[in-house]
Amino acid sequence: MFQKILIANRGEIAVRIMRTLREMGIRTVAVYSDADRAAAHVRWADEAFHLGPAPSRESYLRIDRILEAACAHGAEAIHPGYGFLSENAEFAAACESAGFVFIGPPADSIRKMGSKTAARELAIAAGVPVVPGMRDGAKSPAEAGVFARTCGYPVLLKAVAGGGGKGMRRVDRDEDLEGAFRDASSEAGRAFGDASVYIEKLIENPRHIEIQLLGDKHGHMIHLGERECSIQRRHQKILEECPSPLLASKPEMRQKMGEAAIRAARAAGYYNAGTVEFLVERNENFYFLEMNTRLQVEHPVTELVTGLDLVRWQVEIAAGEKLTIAQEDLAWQGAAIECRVYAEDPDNQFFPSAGKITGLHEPAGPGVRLDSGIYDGWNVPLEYDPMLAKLAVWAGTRNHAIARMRRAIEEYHVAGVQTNLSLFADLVSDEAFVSGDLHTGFLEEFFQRRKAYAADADIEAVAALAAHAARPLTRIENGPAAAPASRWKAAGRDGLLR
Amino acid sequence: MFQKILIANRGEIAVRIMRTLREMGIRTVAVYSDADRAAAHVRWADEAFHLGPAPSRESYLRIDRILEAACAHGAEAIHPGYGFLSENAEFAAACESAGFVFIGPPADSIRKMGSKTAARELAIAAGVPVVPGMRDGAKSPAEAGVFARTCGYPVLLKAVAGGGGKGMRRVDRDEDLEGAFRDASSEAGRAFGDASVYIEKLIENPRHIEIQLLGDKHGHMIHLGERECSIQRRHQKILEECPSPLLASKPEMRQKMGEAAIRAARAAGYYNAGTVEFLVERNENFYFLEMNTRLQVEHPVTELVTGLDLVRWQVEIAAGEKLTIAQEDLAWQGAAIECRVYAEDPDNQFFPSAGKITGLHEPAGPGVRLDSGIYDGWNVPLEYDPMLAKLAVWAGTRNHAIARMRRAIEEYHVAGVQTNLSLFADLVSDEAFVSGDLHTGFLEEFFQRRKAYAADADIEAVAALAAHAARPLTRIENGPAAAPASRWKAAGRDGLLR
Amino acid sequence: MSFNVQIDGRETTLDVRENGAGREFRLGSGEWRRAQVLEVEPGVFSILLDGRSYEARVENAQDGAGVTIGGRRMRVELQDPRRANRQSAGRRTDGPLQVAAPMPGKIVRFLVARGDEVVAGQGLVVIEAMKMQNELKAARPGLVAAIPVREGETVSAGAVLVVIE
Amino acid sequence: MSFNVQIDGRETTLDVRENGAGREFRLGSGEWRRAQVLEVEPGVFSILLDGRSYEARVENAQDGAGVTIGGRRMRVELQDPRRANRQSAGRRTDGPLQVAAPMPGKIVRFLVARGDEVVAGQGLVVIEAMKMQNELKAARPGLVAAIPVREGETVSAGAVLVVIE
Repeated sequence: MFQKILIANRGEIAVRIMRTLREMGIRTVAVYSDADRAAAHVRWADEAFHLGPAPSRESYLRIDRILEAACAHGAEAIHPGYGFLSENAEFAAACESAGFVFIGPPADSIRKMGSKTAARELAIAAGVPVVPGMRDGAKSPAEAGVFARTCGYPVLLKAVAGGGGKGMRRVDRDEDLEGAFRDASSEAGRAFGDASVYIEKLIENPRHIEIQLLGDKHGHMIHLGERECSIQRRHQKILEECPSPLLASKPEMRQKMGEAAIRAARAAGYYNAGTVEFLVERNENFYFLEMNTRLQVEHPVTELVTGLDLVRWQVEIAAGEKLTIAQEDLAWQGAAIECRVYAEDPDNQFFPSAGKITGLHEPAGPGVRLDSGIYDGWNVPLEYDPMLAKLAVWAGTRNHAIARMRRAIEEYHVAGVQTNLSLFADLVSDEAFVSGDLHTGFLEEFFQRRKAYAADADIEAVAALAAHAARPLTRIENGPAAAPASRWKAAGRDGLLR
Repeated sequence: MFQKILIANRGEIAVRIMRTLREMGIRTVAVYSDADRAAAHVRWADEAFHLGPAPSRESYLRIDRILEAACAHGAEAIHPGYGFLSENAEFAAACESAGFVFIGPPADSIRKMGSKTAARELAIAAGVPVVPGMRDGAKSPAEAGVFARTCGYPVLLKAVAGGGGKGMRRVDRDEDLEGAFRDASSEAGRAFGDASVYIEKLIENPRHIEIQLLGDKHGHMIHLGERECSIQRRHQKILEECPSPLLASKPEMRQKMGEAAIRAARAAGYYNAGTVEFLVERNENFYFLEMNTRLQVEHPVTELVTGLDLVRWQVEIAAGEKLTIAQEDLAWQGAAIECRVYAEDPDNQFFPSAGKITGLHEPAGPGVRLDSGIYDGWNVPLEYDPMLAKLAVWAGTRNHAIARMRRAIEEYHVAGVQTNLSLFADLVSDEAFVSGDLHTGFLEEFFQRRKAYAADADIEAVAALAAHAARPLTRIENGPAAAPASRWKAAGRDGLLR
Repeated sequence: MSFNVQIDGRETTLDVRENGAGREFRLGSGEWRRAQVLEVEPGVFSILLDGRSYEARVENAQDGAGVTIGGRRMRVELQDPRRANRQSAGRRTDGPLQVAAPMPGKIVRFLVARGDEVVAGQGLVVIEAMKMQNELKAARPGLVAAIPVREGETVSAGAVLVVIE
Repeated sequence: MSFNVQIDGRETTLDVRENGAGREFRLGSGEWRRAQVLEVEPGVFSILLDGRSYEARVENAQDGAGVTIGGRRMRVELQDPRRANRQSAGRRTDGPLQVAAPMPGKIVRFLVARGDEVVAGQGLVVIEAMKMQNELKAARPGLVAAIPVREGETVSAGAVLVVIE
């Protein structure tokens, strides 16, 4: 087993990886930018290496500096975390050719899965369903019409050269197809200089469900079940759960998706931890979306429900150990939910909110797991992802887990920066969320009906009292600059002594 | 189900109970003494009632005031926690006759199990093994000899009227019995005015293993397996685990002990949660010690391994619900360990250490559960038990759980009061502890061989640097009273900008 | 003492008075009531009101306090009515509207040009901060009078990006 | 600057000096080395030394600092040698030994009486605090010269309970 591992990442995921490495008796090397000298992952590492200035491309994205750090500290392996260089095939290859074990899949698998179109071809070849669509552009509205009638409306017209919604049209009926085709084609032509348009089945309000895989270098691969990630804002997951409310009662569907995911991964020569994402229709058809060739942000919900430590297995597998779990050994116990706590202002279009953490109260107690990268007094830097922590809970049932999450959110408080905790408080109290009928458009609908989390009639009186109590005493002109004190504080203590 | 429950307790257990009640949607009523107005359990309760002055007998032990509180707040049930009134049969009876549901066993069961001798008789009648001993005094050394030879040496002579070690003699050989009998008898006569001496088998270095029970009011009772509680200081448990390293590989012994515990509890007409404690010999014979008719401090390790929320079940059962778990539904997954974090000074004979918490960093991350009753800024009062928090971990195996506990202890820091965390750091690194060969004398032996938890050669240099950096700058005479600052702080930042 | 209070935009008054035994308060035209307020941590208040226990966390922001109670966050403005009159006179809502960067970031692109007519809610500029692109919108309709910064520029919090007249 | 240092009772010296590029230190007769020390939270220092990262938490107590690094707690005394000489003259270890209450509590019982000879490690008095009974022991042998308090009495921290000569 390795003696020392470098973690080419920062924030909560660097801390989370370190925790397992420390438990394995492996020394940890942190890397940091100028903005992160005082960061939690540097404080808690055994060793630390300064990469460069704050911007990622001058620090966390510099392959040369990271290899230099691994060399200087005598690390034997490198864990990339998620984000940054984690899905960079060149980095994985550079690690290996410099003599460091890359804790992840082979560079070639990353490459194969890194291109969306290549991954799609690979999935098709492996017999994994993909969203039905034409491989190439349609030569005419008539050819598009044949395909649309075959796969069924609604369909989506897309520019072959496209991106950013240009040349994209939703078509619900056969009679609208021709006009839409001409519009899309001419728009695509203007935008990309290529008027080719192809057609894809439109999946309406799908669920986003993904399968966690674990495979060793000796050819053994298992799936650890699914995660439901349908709660998304701007295509960004913010709440994930295991099991999916849809699959919890459908073991045969889980098995089918698990087997499909394994087929796709095997086709790419995959090993280590990875995730295959699917879109799932209401009729329970599922379609390969992409593969994430790394540890996912939301891996804790799988850990809570399976009892496995994914990071430990990543390291064991990277070290060449055998994955000693058979598919039939796996059991999914209870239910887990994770909320991604971001520094962003829910009252201001969820704008990122950097700054100094001036107060922090973290939830704890039964069934609560917090993976955090912040501390009281830490300055959340501007340069990186605004995720502060992941709050996960486990309970025997999904309903109990939801209640536990609500309780944990109530306990959680971050002062100094705004967070999206109040959004989660309202979300987990939402009836439709509790019913488990989720889809990727869920959050947008939720914002329309969102109700502030219930409170009693006196809450406004209490808020006014607190604001009043927090006012600093009026300073006496020219007097000593006393620390602000509260009148009520004394009053409260008087009350206490009565 | 109840709408509102009063928690007749304080500290971490009051907070822990509140967490479950909040998850159940039940309003919580805290009670508090003068010393606890700012305590965590008051801050986090939905409602609060002031009981009286700080001493327990004027506050937390006042049955009348607690019933008054329940009445004033319209609580329907009362949870006693552990300690204080939790094993007071009179309190249980008073709750019920005042119309409040007591969340615990019937008063009569508490009474029956409250007397050690009565509980022993009850266990014998139920066919549960007790430490072999004579029921009455031996009339002569000869009679004592007959018994001693039957049960086997070593034996213990004890004064029938005794206590505090007076009139107690260990006898290892038949030839020593007569002399020891006369000595013990005359000492007992002088000490208690009653020279009667009886004889009991001496259990050498037993394990302390207890069985958790859960039974409903409809006659269904199950055991939730065991907890190993052999790590004790002054007969006080400080570290507990589930499963017991002894029983982990002996399901038939667990079943036997579980069945014996159920028999004893049934004999007392027991329902709700309760624990039967056993002494276990090296030859795996086990003997009934006593029954704790309440929630135990160490219940989290059982929760972690079974996935059940014991407090939730206590409330369900008290509300008359059926316990819907069959014995065969239970599964014990992985391993859990709990450390009781006390405010006490390990450098000063573990003397209690009260005062203000001036800094707090709590462990978190995978597999860590913290049940705490303190916060940064809280004044740990003198009047109550010095337990600050319970740190529990879960992992797939005992070895992983031990490594995780070590990691969690490293993350945990309490400033302002001394704690026993450093003792636990050394203990979980002890080879004999890791081997799992535990007994109630373990800790005393450990203190003899205790080695400070390993650190590298530079740790002293770092400690000296930190102490140097923490020195306030020398003040300029008559200058402004500046806040203490550190020279190194600036130096560190310079270094950062280089 | 009497205060004008705005709680999440709703206006009311808070009166606070001494009483032989302690402090009393009244919200709006309600009853006089007693509460016990204790600052248990800096900015954290444990409040007992009619036997109920609340924990309120107060953060002072530019425009009043943010108060969080049980996961619910409220914006509370509290003003001595005498000062309030003076201040509100200075807080006018007509005149040019300056759209400022809410935090430091990089200007990705402008969605409008000088001289454009904009409607309320229309996107004006995209700013990137903390790896996320965020669109600033027009709070009210008007004419884009000035764009003092350029695309690609890094701006600090409060920098004026667009002026609407 | 040079300091006398005691770390868990072991004596050594700490030298600290400025160098063009930063700060250097030397422990005992070792090499001069560079370290980066940053106070990340009040009393919490992140220290980088030869590429290794340490987190040291410092609490000031009466007799030096308690420094905790990775769960290991050390007692560190740091003294300017000039002042140290003056102080150690006043810190004598012979003369009467006053056994004081380490914290407020109630005297449960005395295990010795005035005039008793005691040996080092012998129990002197049992004091109850925080629901636990604790025995105070003699640090060295001697004669019990005085017992200034009575059984059942509540004493505050620092109260002298037994004097040994």
